[in-house]
Amino acid sequence: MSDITHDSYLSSPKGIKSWLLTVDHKRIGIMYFVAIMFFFALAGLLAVILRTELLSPDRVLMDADTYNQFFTLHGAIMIFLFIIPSIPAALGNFVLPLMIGAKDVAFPRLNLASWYIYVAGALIAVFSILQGGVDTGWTFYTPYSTGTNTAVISMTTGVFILGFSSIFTGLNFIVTIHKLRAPGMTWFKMPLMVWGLYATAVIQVLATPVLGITVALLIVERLMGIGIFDPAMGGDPVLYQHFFWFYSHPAVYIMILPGMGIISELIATFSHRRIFGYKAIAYSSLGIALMSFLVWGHHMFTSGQSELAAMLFSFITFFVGIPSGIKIFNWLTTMYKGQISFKTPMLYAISFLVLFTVGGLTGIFLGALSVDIHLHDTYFVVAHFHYVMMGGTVMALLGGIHYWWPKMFGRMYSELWARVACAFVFVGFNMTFFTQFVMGSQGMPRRYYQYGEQFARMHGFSSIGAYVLGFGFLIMFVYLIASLFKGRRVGANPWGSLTMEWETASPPIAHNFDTDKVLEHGPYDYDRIEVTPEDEKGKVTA
Amino acid sequence: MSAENAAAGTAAHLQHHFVDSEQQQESAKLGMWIFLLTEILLFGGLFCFYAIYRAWNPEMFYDAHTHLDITLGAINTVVLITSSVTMALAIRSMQLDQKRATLLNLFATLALASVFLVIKYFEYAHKFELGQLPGKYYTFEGIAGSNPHVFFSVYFMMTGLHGIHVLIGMGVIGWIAYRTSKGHFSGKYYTPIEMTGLYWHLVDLIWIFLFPLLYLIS
Amino acid sequence: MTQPKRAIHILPLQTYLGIGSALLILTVVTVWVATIDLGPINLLVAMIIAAAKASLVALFFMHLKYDNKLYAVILLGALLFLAAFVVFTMFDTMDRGIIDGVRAGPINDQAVIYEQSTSGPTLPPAESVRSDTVLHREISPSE
Amino acid sequence: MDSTGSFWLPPQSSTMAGEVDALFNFILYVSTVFFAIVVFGVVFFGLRYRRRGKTGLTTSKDHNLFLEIAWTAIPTVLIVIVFFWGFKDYMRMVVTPAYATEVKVTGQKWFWTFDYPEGANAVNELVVPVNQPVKLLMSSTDVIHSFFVPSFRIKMDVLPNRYSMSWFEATREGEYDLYCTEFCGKGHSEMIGSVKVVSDSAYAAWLEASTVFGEGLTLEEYGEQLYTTKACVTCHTLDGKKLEGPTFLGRFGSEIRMSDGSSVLMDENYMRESILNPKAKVADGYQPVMPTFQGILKDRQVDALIAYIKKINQN
Repeated sequence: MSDITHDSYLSSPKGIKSWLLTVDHKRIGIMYFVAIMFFFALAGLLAVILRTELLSPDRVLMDADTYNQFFTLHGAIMIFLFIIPSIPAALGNFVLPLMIGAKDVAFPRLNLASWYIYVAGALIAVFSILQGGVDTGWTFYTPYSTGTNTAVISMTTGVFILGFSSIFTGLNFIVTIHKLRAPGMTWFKMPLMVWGLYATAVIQVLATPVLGITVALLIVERLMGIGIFDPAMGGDPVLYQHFFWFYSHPAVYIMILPGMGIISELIATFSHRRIFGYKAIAYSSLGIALMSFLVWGHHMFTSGQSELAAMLFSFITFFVGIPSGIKIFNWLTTMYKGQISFKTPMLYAISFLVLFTVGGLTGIFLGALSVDIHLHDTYFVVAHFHYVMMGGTVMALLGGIHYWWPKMFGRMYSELWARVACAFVFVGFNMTFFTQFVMGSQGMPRRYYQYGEQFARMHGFSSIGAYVLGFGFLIMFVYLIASLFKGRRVGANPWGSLTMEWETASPPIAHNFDTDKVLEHGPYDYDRIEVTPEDEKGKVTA
Repeated sequence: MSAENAAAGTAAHLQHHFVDSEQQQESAKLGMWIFLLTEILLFGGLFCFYAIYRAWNPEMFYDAHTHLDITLGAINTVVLITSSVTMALAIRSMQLDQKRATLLNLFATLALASVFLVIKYFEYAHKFELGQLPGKYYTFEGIAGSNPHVFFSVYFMMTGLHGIHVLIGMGVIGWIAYRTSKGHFSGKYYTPIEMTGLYWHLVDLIWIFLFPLLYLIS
Repeated sequence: MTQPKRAIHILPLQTYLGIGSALLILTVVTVWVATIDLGPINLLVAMIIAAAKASLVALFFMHLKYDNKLYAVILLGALLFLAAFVVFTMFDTMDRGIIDGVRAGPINDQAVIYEQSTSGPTLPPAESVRSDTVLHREISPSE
Repeated sequence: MDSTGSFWLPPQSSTMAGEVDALFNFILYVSTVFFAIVVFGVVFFGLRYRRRGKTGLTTSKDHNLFLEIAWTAIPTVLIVIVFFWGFKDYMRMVVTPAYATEVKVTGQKWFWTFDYPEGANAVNELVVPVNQPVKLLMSSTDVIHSFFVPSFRIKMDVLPNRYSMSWFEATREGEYDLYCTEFCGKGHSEMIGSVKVVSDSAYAAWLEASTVFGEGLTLEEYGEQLYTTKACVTCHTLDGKKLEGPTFLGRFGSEIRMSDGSSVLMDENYMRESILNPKAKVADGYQPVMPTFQGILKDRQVDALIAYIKKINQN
């Protein structure tokens, strides 16, 4: 890190204190990035331990209680501490002001407050491990969560505080996108990543307060026994599920929409072509954001809710799937007549296209009422949401990390090792989770510590897949860290992209741009403007 | 810095990343309105509770609400509405650069808010004494219908959360009054007061809906 | 300092006092209306009056009338999503018994704390209220 | 894996299983087609338009009304079909035939109990006649469980203090797994029962045998039978090993320390009270998780169990 140009944001104010009290969105983005990668590694390790336990039908290395605590922690840490803040808070914080030509987000101090609230929430949530862990599953369903004597209080307090961090990030982004766009950048000249972050921020702001009130009521119920969700006291556990899923289904769109934003950028840049159907993709993002609030009941088809509600939720659930399908086809057509280069970010974008399509289509199985009766709460659901969350959001996140890595640190990682890691991740992922589709439809229930003999072979295969996947991430960790010290230096625009963040130095100066940015060209005008990636300086025109 | 800013000399309050103070004020207002949206949805969860439990046991809700003191509720509504008026006047007087009038109005709002809380305290004390409490602490007899403690769970949750927001509001108004006395605000820069006003009006808005729903059931 | 492009909206004193008195009058009206028993529409009337008071506060005190329309959209959006949440949840809670009546309500609608003594509820020992007390009373098979 | 099961789905053993599988396979084929389109598109475009040498200006075609309408309309039509098909089958799964035999199912922490109209009851094993609809009236005594029989394609949560409904009509005799699919704590993965589908005559015989309480057996032999059929075995051992509950061996007739410090002589009425109201006196070092058998065990059955435990301690 030593010889980076001296006035980049990484080195201009020196010292730990300047990092801890920074209001520079780039530094806050980097701090978020380090934290979420740590929690991703922690929860990923838990996943590998869980898969090891499931290698054989009965006890391998832990008993039922420890297993229950491990899968609860795996779920809670992955969702609340990794995947929800990952793209909006880490990459989004870094990239959003750069992409719209602003000097910083609208409320820099609120941004720093959001970071410290995240750290406080994370500490309290992780503190529950020391108290013996939580064994209720990340959904904290009552009356089990109010009856069990594990550390539900500290985990739910952590989640309550993390909700505010999510709300403040969302609020900050909405105001930034409304008010701080460079002159000339109308709503339809913004990059689609900004549309993705906007739709995500709308959901974060609308849905997270309901999670806050739900978790607060759960805490009050556990501490003072006022019986809101307790059936013995006139309450109703299904009502808790309504409150919980009213937040948690929009939350899955908080996870996927920023991922889709990244994929629009990657496909356009690496196909070196105008994005196909810009307005369709932008409106799909907003359409998903708004409709996602009306479908939460499809998590509760077998929970004893009324048949009328089940029918309604199933009907609307199908229409939420349409905008995602439109986006997939638009990305596909963007590659038509493009000049496609298969650098690592594009490899992750393509694996997103393939894996998210599988995830989305299996959602149709779970949306159909009669088939969901059979498939609900089985490994089919586990495979579905891993295909959508890991195959979708994490692939997009990895694509985004590799795409903006030169911009964030001014250095390029080794392309060979990156492709090797991508191969391991892709193969390991499919080995692990495609088998779980088959197990699920064969009737293997979810959250089982011990299982029947007939699933032993498939569980074994899935666990080996998990090791391959874990190995892929190890390689990635190594070469990314190595690139910080030994990576090749890069200029402002290594990939030859037209969005605004590539017009400032990498790593960017403290206040982003030297002059007040004005929009000269659209984000995807590859048909009008000549721009060449760095590694093609010497090549002859095709 | 844009030329226009440099020429006019940046006002003390303008943050570097805004083009001019008008953009900064509009951004602050938009941010505040979005925050109010999250508050509405936070209370919305409790309103949803109220709606569902009232639909499940309507007679009990009617019978239980007769044990609430409507006059105290009405007085509280009047107190909160007047505090909303004084808050609006405080903003208006700062727009006209009248520091003294602003301070006067702010203190009036604080006084009314504390009157509201005192009345609330009496209502709560009365209920604690009678045993009309949520959940297993409920020991009051004489309410027909099933599970009367559910009404008091809803009552205490809604008025409790609202009371907490009144307390937070009083803290913020006190902080704003302190800064006004320090002369941080003027006719050109009064955004913090306006934001506090918006928050306070929302707290009043929520009570405007709480009062008929809890006190005037029939 | 440059004057913001749009003139700051300073309302005359009378407007504030007028709106304030209108709100007080409406409060008196809503209390008075509640004393008359109009049956189901009583709730509706109370909500209309409350909505009227709320819109007065929002339009004048919170300057929605004179400000960027976006803020009004945000307020209405919040109420819209809240309404969607309540309505869809009530699609479930109100209609559980449409196919089979026995599912409409809880088995034992009297909460456990009232079962202890015939003279009415006594403060129960803490753990007997735990959710895993025996709840299902014997249903004769013919029911 | 006989004829009706497939790579994806377990064998079909109920009337509804056929329809559910038909819709499952329809969605599977449609999804495979769409998946193929995406993969083919990616591979073909990737190879055909791969970057050769320097990048230049590319096409400015960025929308095509026909294409965009097509890939919106076609999926919409397909999902509407899938919705109505799913909803039709769902209604048939939810509306119970009038003449179904009704079995009351109770889920509690970590085993199932079944109460038949004729007064027979069983634990963890639901015996039903073949080709006859069986209605399940379900409720739980503690947390939410979920009644799932993969071969019948039925699943319904079992809620505390509320009834939930499900029904099936078994089409083939045999024994099928019954799982709990809503997380309910430590023994969630052990809460496995079985549904035994038998011929009408065998069902009538079983019903007869189970409503008669151990005729022709000595009290101790009947107690031994109950020790397994009523699932005491899952928590209490006979060889001194400590499980969820205390072992039966060597404790009868001696003073036992209770969790609240008092000590009680382990005799007949302590055992009777612990069976019917287990939380009254909890042995030291154990959790008060034992559900009550009030209404599940008849008096004669309680006597039989006590007699059996005494016999275990004598020799």
